[in-house]
Formats: sequence, C-alpha cells, structure tokens
Amino acid sequence: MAVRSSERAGEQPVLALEQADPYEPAAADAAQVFAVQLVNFSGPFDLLLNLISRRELDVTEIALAEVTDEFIAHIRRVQAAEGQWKLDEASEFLVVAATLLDLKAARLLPAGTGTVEDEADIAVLEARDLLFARLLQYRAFKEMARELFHRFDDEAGRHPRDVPPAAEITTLLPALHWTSTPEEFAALAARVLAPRSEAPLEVETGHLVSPVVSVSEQSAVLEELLRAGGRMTFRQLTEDAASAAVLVARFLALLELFRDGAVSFEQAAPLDGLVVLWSAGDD
Amino acid sequence: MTEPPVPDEFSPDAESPDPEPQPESTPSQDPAGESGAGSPALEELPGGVRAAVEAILMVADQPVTEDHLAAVLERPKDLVQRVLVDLRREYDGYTGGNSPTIEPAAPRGFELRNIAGGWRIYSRKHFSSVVADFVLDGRSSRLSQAALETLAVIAYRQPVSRARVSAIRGVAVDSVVRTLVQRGLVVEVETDPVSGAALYGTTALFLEKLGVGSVSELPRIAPHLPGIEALGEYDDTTF
Amino acid sequence: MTEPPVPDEFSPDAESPDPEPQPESTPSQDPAGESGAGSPALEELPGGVRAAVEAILMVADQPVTEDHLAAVLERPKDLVQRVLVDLRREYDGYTGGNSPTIEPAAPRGFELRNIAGGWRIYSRKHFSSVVADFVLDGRSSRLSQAALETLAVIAYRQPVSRARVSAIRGVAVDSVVRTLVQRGLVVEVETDPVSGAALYGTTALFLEKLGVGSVSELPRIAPHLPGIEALGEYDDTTF
Repeated sequence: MAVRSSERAGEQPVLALEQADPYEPAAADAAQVFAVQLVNFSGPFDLLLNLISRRELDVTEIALAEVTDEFIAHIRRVQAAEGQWKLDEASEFLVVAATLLDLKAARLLPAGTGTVEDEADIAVLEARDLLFARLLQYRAFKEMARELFHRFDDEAGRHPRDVPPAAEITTLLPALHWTSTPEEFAALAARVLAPRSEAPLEVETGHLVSPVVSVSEQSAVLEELLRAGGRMTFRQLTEDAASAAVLVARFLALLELFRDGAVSFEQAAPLDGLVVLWSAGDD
Repeated sequence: MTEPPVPDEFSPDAESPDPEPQPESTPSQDPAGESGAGSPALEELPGGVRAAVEAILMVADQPVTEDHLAAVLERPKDLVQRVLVDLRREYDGYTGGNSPTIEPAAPRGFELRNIAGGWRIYSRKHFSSVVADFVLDGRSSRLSQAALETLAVIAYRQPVSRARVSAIRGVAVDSVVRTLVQRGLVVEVETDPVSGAALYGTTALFLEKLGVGSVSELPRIAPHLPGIEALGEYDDTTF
Repeated sequence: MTEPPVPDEFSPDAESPDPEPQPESTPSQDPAGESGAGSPALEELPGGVRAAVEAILMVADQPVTEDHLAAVLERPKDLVQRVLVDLRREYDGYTGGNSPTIEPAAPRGFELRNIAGGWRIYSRKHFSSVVADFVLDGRSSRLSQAALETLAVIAYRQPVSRARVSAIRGVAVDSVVRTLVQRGLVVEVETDPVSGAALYGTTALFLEKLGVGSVSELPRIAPHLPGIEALGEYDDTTF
C-alpha cells in the first residue's frame, strides 16, 4: 500500500494541496506572513479533511480508512523533507495516524460476530469516536473561519471615518504633565523592549516521560557558558545536552540571543563549525 | 417602527417643506434647566441636536455609544437614539417619510452604521475602489487561514485558553494567538481560576471588522456542527 | 457664481422635486468611452459622482486636491470642482438654489473646507464646544502607562511602524499612537517604501519634555538589548 500512495504523491505535489485553499487566494502569502505552519497543513485535521474532500467523500469511517495511506505517506514526506519533527506538532499527527491505522486494520479483519470481543476492540471504537468527534468539530470551525473570511472581506469595502479633529480642538487638551527623567524613561524602555518570556502554553504532558525543556532556562545556561568561555563552538555549547529536546532548546535560545544582539556568530566556511561569541557587555 | 415622526428641533432640514412648523419644543425628558446654563442650548444652534451629533461623529475614531453621546450632549438617550436612526435613514436616501409625493433622495456617499455597540460613519461600500486610494495605511493585510480558524474558535468558545484552541485545531496556536492579540482582534479577558491559564476573547475591533453589533450576532455555528450539544464540551473533558 | 445649475447626474438628491428632469446626459468634457470599461460607471451607482466625492472626503484624513479627486474618479477637474462647491453649499444649508419658495435646510453638523489647496470635512465650527467635550472626555494631563510604554518603543526604535510597535508590545497600539500624535510627542516621519506603512518618530516637544538635546542623547539602555544603531529586524519577520 505504501507504493501506491507514494506514486499518488508523485503525481500530486504537496504544494498543490495548499494552493487549493478555496476561500483565500492570498493564503500562500499570508501563511508565510503570520504563522509557522506545519508544512502546508495547519494540523492533522486540516490534512485529513483535505484528503477526504479531494476524494469527494464525506467524513465516514470508510473515508477515514481510505485516506489512511495518503495521510501516512504525507507525514513521511514531511519528515523526509524536514529531517526532524517538531515534537509538539508531530505528536498530534502520530496520534491521528495511529488511530487511522487501527480503523483500517479493523476493517480489513473478518467482520466477526458483530459483538465487541475484547478490550482492544473497545479501545479502537473509543479512539474512532474521539477522532470523529474532533474531526467534525474542527470541520465546523473551519466552516466558520470561511464564513468569517467572507464577512471580513465584505466589510473591507467600507472604510470607517478615522479623521482627527481640527487642530483648534486638540490644542484644548490639558497641558501634558511629564515627570519622568531620561534615566527613568530609559529604564522603562529597557523593560518594554526586553524579550518577553512567554507564559508557557499549558500542554498535556502526562504521556511524556521526559521533562519539559524551556528555552529561557537553556538561554541562561548558554549565557553562563559564554560569559565564562568568551567564544565557543556550537558543539561545545551542546555537548552536555541530555536529550534532543535540550539540543533544540539550546539552538532556539541561541537564535533568540542573536536576535537580541547578545551573541554573534562566526563561520569560516559554509558547513564549517559555528563559533559563538558573547557580544553583549556585562551588566 | 411605530415611533412618532421625529420632532422638529433635530430634523430641521427635512426635505419637504414643513406645512405646519412645530413650536420650539424642548426634548420631552430633558428638564429645561438641566443643560449648561452658560453656553447657548444646542437647540438654538443651526441644525440643533441633530447637527451636534453629526459634528461628534466626524471626529470619532471608533464606534460611539448612545450613552456616550447622550452624556456629552446632555440630552436623553432616547432622543439621541432617534436622531441616529433618523440620520442613518437620511444618509441611506430616505427622506422624512411623510411626503410620499416627493422623489426619494439618492443615498449619500457615506453611511452611518450601528456596529460593535456604537455608531460610526463609513464610506459606502460600492465606492470602495475609489476610496481605497485615500485610506491605504497598511492595516488591510489579510489573515492567514490558520489565523482565521483560530479566531473562529476563540469567537465561538470565548473565554477560552490557548490549550483548548490548540486541542480543537490539532496544532500549537501560540504564535497565531500572539498575532491576533497584536492586531487587536482578541485579548486576554481573564485567567482560568484553576490552571492559571490566560483565557482569550474577541474585541470590539473584531466586531467592527466583521460589521456586527455584538458577539451574539455572530452567524450561528450549530448548522455546521451536528450534535454540537453532545460534542461541544468534548474538549473540556479531555483537556 | 454664475455657474449653471449642476447637471443632474451628480446631484440626483437635489432637495427640490425637479420640475423638468434633464435628459440622461454625459458630462460635457468626458468622452463616453474614457472611463474604465470593466466596473460600472460612477454615474450608474446610487448617488453618482457626487456621492463618490463624498465617500472619499469622509475617509480622507487630510485635505484632498481637486486634481487628485479628478484623477481617481477619472472625471474632468471642473466637474469635480463644481461638485465640491455644490456639496459645500449643501452642507452649509443651501438647497438647490433655484426654488426660493422652499424653506432653506439647516446646515449639517459638518462642513467642507477648502484649505491649503485641498478639501476636507471638519466638524462645524459652532459645535466646537461639544466636539471638544467629546474629544477631551477622559483625557488627563498625564500619559497612561500604555502610552508611555509605546512612546518608549518609538523613541528607541524610530522610525518604526505601528505594526512593529504592536509586535514588540504584544498588543494593538493604534489608539495609543493616535493619542501620542495628538499630544505632539510623536509624528509620522516617513513611509515604509515596501509596505507603505507610516513610520513614526519622536518630536522636538518630546525631547523638550524629557530635557535632552537630541535623540542620540537618550540614555543607552541595557547592554542585552540592541541599541538604536542595531535596530533588530526580528519583529519584522513575524509579519
């Protein structure tokens, strides 16, 4: 079955699916503008619905079983293209893929007596119902997004009057009472311009064994290493990373530090080792 | 509307010659002495309360509520409300309404709309192509599909945490939510008492961009979601 | 003015019933085929050229020249000019002018002023006091925390667009920036050549309030942060 679906994949370049967005011609541009989307599809449900609609099927158990191969082929392609998954995004895809496989397997097996035989059957049924529920729910919101889009679009033809009053009115404003010294103002600016530490998204982590890795913690680790070492290679900075997640977090932290102008990079030649320098002073 | 015809003092420019001018009347609910004693009463200025409302609408940079207008003008809210409804009709090309013999006026190039809880002047839609040249200010960029879907979930599930939105869409939504907040379409409205997570809701700007009066006027989602009653709270129980 | 009465196609909402309707005429100087073939001619839209001019004037936040209007509308300048003069008269309360028997309409709450070579709609002058009450409502003599923070971002990142300030502060800043502009602390200094967005910078008044001689004399902020010279482009990448 893998062969068949990858042939299909060859005929249907991944990009073509994305371009097919029915209600937003500018989607391709806008997507780059706004969000880091998982390659081409905003999530497993989006992909699944798209695959189903391409086959002009309604959302049924049969439809799900039919598109299973394509779904899995797609996530394989993405994996091959990206090299590695982002953990949080991959997990949803994997959960959906596993459920689809279960459904497909159940359909391939002899029909049996029609009664639920063991706990494994019950688990498949529950997973199926859950997947249906989530898929239908997602589809409903997708429909509403389309509706919102049309309303926004419709509304965009009207322009609100947004015109300041004549100057003689604004001169009536009470005189501005200013109390900040330049130093206080600078301190305020420093606080506002400091990189925000995002409140972490509360993710269901019960099923995960490894502890959550935070980029800001790893940023602190890097800062300590670099302040001591001055210049270090990326390899040196990550040699004590205990897991892939820590490695990724260090990498992201480096990007943030670079963005903030706290570090700079040196690379003698393409693909050569990356040397990181601490360029912010001591505070 | 079974309202009586609007009293003369705020529709002095009715298109039809007024056969029997009404006496200079003060608005019914407004005790004569209440408005500021020093400056001349609005009713004595050319155009009266009606023109005063127009004057304020000219400088409003967001929908103005009837309460706000009533407070600034020191006139009863129901009077203000009738003036607004009357102006809207007039801009749309309806005349006083009592003289069917007179040819209806053409609509003006602008309209007065009651959205997001207030009233605001807009250019009329069918002139968008000529108007667009004058309002280009970079705010017209479109939302991505991901942003629209996230916005839809927040609009229909508010107040809602990012985790729940994420569960419904099947992907992380942090950066998309951040974008929506930056664009003023959603806002942190409260904090979940249990988890401490920020809960998001839509803003007045969202309603305004959508052209609706309130969240309750959003198109119904139920037809798209069979058995929503049963499924609706699904994400509550698992997340 | 010895102008003939304005032709019918751009004053279809003349207040007086027209005793002898003029034939469907095209404007004298406008060759019939000249205007864009694809979209419907302005004359066919409700309100016609006159309403199109109104639509533009209502949303234009600075005076619009007759040349600019004529170019956008693809109509001869003298037609545009007559529409403008006619609208101004109408807003001031004069009706068509050919029927002295009809009681003059009251002026509108707004007026069309011809200043600095262009035309702009303002609130009518004799309502200044209510307009001022409305605009000043809730304004205090101190800047809000949100305004101060926004000012700080603009001061240290100028020239900067509202979108970038939004990205840095994480919230929509449109109305706060407007307040700062009205306060004379920031001003549009240029236009982003790529996006067309207005870029803001601080004013001499700001420096004066802070007591420094120039922007370069602002105290440097923490070494962790890029200085003005480093102008991180990171927040551009999120838009």
